[in-house]
Amino acid sequence: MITLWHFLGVGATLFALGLVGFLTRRNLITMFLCAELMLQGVVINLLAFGRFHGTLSGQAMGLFVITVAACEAGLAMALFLMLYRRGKTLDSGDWQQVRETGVPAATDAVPLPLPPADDEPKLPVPGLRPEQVAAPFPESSRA
Amino acid sequence: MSLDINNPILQLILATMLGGLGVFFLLPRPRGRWVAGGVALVLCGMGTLAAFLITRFGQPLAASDAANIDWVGSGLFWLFAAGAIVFGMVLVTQRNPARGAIAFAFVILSTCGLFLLLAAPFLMAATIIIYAGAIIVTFLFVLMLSNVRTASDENDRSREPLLGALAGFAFLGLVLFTLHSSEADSTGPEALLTSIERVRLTEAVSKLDAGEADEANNLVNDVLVNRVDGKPTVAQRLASHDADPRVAAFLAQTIELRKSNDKVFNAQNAADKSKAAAALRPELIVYLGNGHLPARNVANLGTVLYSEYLLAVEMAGTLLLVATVGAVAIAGRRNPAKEVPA
Amino acid sequence: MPDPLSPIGLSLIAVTLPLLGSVLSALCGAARLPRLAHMPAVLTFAAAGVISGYVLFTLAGGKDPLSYKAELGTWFTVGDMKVPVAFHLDSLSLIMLSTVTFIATFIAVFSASYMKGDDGFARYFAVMGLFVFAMCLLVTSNNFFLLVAGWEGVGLCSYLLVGYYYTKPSAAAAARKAFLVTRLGDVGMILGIFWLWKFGGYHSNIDQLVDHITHQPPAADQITLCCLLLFCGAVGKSAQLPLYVWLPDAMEGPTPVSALIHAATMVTAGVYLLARTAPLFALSPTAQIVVTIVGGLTALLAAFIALAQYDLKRVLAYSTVSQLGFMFMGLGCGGAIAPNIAVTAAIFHLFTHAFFKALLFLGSGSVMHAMGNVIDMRKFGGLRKLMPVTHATFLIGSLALAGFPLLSGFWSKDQILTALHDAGTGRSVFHGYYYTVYLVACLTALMTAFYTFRAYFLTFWGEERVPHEAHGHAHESSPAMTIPLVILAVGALAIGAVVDPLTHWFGHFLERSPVLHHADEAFHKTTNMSVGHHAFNVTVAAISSVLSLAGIGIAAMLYRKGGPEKVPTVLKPVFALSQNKAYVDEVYGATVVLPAETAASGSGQFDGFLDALARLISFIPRFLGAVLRPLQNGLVQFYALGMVLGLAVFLTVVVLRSGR
Amino acid sequence: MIPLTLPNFTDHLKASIGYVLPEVTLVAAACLLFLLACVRGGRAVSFVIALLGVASAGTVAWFVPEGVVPRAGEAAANAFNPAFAPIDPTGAASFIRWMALVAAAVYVFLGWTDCKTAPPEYYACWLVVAAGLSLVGRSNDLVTLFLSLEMVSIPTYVLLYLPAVGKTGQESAMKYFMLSVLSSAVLLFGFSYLYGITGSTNLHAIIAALTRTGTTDGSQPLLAVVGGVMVLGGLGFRVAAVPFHFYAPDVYEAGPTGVVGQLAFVPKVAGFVALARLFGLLSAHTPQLGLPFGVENSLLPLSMWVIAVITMSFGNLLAIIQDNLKRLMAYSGIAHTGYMLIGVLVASATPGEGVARSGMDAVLFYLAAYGLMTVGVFAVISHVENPDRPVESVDDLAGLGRTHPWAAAAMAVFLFSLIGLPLTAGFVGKFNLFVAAFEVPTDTKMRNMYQILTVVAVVNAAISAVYYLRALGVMFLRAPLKPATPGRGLPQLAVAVVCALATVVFGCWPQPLLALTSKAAPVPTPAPIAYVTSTK
Repeated sequence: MITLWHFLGVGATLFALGLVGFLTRRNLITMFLCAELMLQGVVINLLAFGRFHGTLSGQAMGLFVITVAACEAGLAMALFLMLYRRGKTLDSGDWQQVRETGVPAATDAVPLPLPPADDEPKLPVPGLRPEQVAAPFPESSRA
Repeated sequence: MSLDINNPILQLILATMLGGLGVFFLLPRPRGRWVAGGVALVLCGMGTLAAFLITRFGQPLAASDAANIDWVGSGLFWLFAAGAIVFGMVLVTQRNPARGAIAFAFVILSTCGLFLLLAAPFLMAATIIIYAGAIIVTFLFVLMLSNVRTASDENDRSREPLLGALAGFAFLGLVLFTLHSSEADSTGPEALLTSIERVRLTEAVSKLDAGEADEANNLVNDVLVNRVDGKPTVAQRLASHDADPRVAAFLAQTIELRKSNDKVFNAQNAADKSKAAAALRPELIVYLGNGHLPARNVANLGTVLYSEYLLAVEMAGTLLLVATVGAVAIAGRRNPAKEVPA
Repeated sequence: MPDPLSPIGLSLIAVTLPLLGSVLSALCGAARLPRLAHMPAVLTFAAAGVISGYVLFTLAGGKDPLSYKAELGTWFTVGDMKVPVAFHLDSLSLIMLSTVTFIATFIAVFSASYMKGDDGFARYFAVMGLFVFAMCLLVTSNNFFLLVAGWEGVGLCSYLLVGYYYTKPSAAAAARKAFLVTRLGDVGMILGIFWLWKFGGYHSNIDQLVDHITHQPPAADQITLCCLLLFCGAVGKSAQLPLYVWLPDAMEGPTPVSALIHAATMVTAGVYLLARTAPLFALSPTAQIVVTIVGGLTALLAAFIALAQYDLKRVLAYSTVSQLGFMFMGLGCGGAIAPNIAVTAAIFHLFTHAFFKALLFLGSGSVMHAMGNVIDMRKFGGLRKLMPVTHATFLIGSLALAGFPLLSGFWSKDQILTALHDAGTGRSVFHGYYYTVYLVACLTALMTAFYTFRAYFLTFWGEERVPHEAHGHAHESSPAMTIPLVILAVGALAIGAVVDPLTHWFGHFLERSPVLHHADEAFHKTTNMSVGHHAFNVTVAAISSVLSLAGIGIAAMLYRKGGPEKVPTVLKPVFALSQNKAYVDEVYGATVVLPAETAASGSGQFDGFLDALARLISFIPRFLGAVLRPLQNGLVQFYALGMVLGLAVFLTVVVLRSGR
Repeated sequence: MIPLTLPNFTDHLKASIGYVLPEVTLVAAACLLFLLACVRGGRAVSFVIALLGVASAGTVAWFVPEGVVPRAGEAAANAFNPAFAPIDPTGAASFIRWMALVAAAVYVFLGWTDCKTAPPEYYACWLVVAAGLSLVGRSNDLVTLFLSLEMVSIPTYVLLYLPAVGKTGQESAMKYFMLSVLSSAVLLFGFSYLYGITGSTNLHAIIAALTRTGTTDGSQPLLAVVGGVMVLGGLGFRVAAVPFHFYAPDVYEAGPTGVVGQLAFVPKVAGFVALARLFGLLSAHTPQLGLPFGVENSLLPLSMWVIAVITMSFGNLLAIIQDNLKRLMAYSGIAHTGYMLIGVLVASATPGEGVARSGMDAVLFYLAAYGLMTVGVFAVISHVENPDRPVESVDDLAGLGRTHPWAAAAMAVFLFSLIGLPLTAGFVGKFNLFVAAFEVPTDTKMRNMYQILTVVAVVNAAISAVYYLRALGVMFLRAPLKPATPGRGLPQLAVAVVCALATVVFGCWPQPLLALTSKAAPVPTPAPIAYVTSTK
């Protein structure tokens, strides 16, 4: 009725995917979500083993893992918010001020592609008189 | 090693390499991102992984014989597993973090499906509730903070895509290899009841429900006392399963119960027999553990949590308190840039 | 707890007194009475000296084995090993104790005057007290813990005292160099002690350990390894090749410090250690011959380097290195003749050397004091009229160091030479090596006489010249400085003759130590040779006298006139002399002076090479560190990658190795 | 387990609550402080409440007996056998508890300047950390162990952030948080396999099962080995072992001094103790069972050997080239982790066969000694530094001997102890470790690798003198760079002086501490005891 190994395979795959994401993605929030993905892999493992042994310890432990993940998520939100307030960025690579002296800061060699040409109509900046458009009515006619 | 496509080791290596390469191509970067190829590679990798799992471990929800294959269960497993992995891939490789967060929500839904298959409905619900809350909050943050339409460093670049993919998929390969060889040399974990025994006991329950109490009892005896296809009986395994005395004590109790129930059944006394038949049902439920899932799951989990893991519950409560107050203390600070002029 | 009036009780009091002095001196400094800071130190050193002298004299007679032990309770227990606070008083430690306290007393008196008015007066005496305490602890302890505590303690005090003039960058650098180079040797010693414990049944008391090992000796190569590791420590502390590089630099400290620590006491700790573990060394003739050869090479090399120095203190420093080499040569003879003779010779030389080397250093300190801290011999000369007492005492010290017949240094050096000669002509498998070392020792003796008197003549003879830094106080030092000089000079003059060759008291006294007895037994068991007795060898004595006189004579010929103009080229006086006896002198110049000069400069080069090597060795860790540095590049994801890759590597190895 | 008859809930409670009363007290004090935070508690009030909390926890720990714990085997059929309770008060549990309580008191003082921004929250978090540390020492269940480890790290995230208002401070908090989350996940993955292979979350049951489930050649099943390596990796982060050490230098450098002083010590203790408990090196019950990851049946000790060698060498090599004092202390801490791993390795040698030391006792002693010296160093830094005179590079210590004689004297003691000079606690600790490694017989599978390890360690200890000595020289042998400012915060000075005294006292008279550690980690008895009578 149950084959443990399939679930373990899925759990390991999720864990490894999370690992890859954590190592490569630079957005702090994405990194954190990837860490949560790893925890999901762990929970699948726990439940599969629990089901296999017919005991509830696995489920209980999974529940605690989720609890701790929630704690970490809460703190992560607060922390990232403050980091964003300070640095106006969520790039983990922007936080490399503390490092060995004499080691150059890591920079990105390849420039980012230019933003695609914007076809959407631009609204005039509020509070300023649009220049091209001639005023249909004289000043005095406004209330 | 011959290049036999059915060789699980080959499949394993192939799956890992294809997946790793696919993710490598898919990872966002300013130049050289090859989406179509990456997707194709990843899909191939997933297919090979599935092939590996089937070659090595058979159908996920196989029954004792081929006729009894639980197609629905199998299908659901493949569905949810593929969903979890695909959306996990999307989370990892998606440039837009908002979409990534949505993908993560789908990962959660898929894993919750797997949780259901694993007879953990409470965890399924809890996960959805907790993560849905967390995800929505995250989602809001993402929308609020990174509403950038232009390309940005954090979303359109990857840190060391090659090495990262290599490390992660090397890890995956090793774990899969471990699973592969663990199953082979049968040093894997030893379950109280094998899957076949579970099937037989479930049959016994249905027989009992159909009023065939004697047959049910014989079936239980077959499984628990006499023999199951040459493998040691539960009673024999019990003697070796002495790692955890709680398990041992519990099993000893059930064996006692079995003996007394069986005695009553053999007494040919109608009144006693009905009593014994009434007792057989809870006994079976005991054997099957979570045989009555999901109905009893929550109750049993509650029992476990509030007996064995009571202290852990308290500790988790403390952690939640600290995290909450700490998050408020961290985020409640007024504009840190103002505090230090630097 | 021993009876305070028993010999060991008194000795322990003598050991603790300097600590008391140190604390009181520090308190004097803290209480803003720094001028009085020397009083506690001098008084406690003197008291300790008197007490240990008293113990020495009460025990001097008699023939019984001399060994008192005391345990002041258990210090701690680690596993099977119980470590008591154990002390051991035998003839060896008693002689060391007396020498240390006696010399320290006079050096403290001298320093009180020498260091007067210095900012760190109280600090100086506090550290000095601590040093004397550590040294006494080192020589009286009966377990390796206390011994190592004392050993590191003296190293620490040496660090603090060499770096005393910390405003001078060279002094701070020298202090660090001294500490680190000696610690390099200590690494070997600590490992050696560990190995000894392993073989010695984890006894922490040295005597029990030695007993255990001598009765159940491990394989020969293992005991050789142990001995050589112990010798590493001695090489570091006693400034032997190749770790001697710290000692000449350590002359950056105040001169009395050089006299006390880097001539008379601390640097002999290595000799003491080898003497204390003589029974172990007796089990391994191989280790012994290594000791002798290292000693011989060091003695020769240091003597060569000393030939070409112009810094008076550096000449003395290299001569110290050379004389320590002599002591190790003597110790190493224990592999071929009875260890008892070898150890006696070495310790006897240590004893007399303490007197005349302290005397020479203090004399040079007196000169330095008068010359306004100038120590370059080219800048002054002809001081014999100006500083008569210093001159006279320095002369006595030089004669003793040169091995002038019948002075202290002569007797002790003769014992070592005799031991080497006997070993070289004996039945030992290594006798060829020993004989070679004997020849080296003779050459070194000649050179010692030469460079000592070169320094002497350059300083005190020729026309009177005083550097302008002297600021007119170029005169004889105060009595507080000269009286210690006189007393030490008396010692340098006569103590050698008094204690051994005439009375044989020293040898007999030392023989009563159970250590030597055990060593003789072990020697007999290992080499199957009979245990001989020391005999005065007239031939050896005559040769050494001739060499000493020849060295003095050559130095007199070359440098009698002193003076700067003759010094830069050694050949000039040769040229001047050759005017009437041209042929002879040219031959002389070509055969003696030139090779000597070349060898001296060659040795100088080698010295520089060793220094560079030391710098290279110290550079390697920094280089490796700099190579590893980019790993910490501040990127959190790079860190995570490092962690995961590391984990993956471990996982790969473990999984693939475990999964068949 | 699905019990046949519902157990009496209070039985479970009774089985464990008595063993955690002091921790409950600490958490209660923390809750009080959290409440205080609502009404804007001041620094002094929070300080006093925190101190009172620690004191009452100490009182409870001192006066409330832990109860008599039946030895394994006495109560086999008893479902509440303490060996199978989530809390195991035997072994090193009370030693760790007292260590945690003393550390709690010390850090309350040490945090005096760091807690300014939010004193009640700061102290409350700190008390929870202390409770977590204490619980790590007595957790006997994967779940409890995991949660107590998190009780150490989650409040630490808050602590790191609270006082740090600068950009670099935020950066260090972020780095620690992210890497800690990663290492938690790795640890949990290992836990899930350990649970899976044995079917129980109970540590005792896990170790018992693992020591029995070996295949024919005596090696562990691969799943368990993978679990073990993952656990090693996850805990390697806490103890800052290479290659899991990366966070340490950056976090130490930019984090608030008082918190860093805590970070240098508490996670190390937690990590080592958790490792020892998981690998069956440190429980009164487990030594009789054998070792799941011992020398004879797995490659884990070999991995640890490699990690130990790399860790100590890496730490020392990078410390030599450091100018930043706190960074230097981070690398020094890494090197010391390498030394301590020696003890863990010794413990993983087959117990009883000529091993005179359990090895873990040496680790515990070293942890205590290391705690004294490293906390002391950070106390001195915290005392001396102020906004006008930050202590960043080693050169900032110049002239400390004259401007702050007491702090400098204490610092000198710590540096001597870190070098390992005799008559300091550091010497006894190193000695203890090295001798323990030397005593291991050479006929195990590792042959004489323990001895080689000792040689490497001794050479490393000699190298380490270079950088400690430099700091020492700068303090006493150089003129001050900046005019002297009075030391800030007397509490830190008090901590420094007390730690210095303790360093010297335990160096000269280590016997009491040695007795405690050898009681906490006794030499394993070789004879296995049948602890479960099979049910007839």
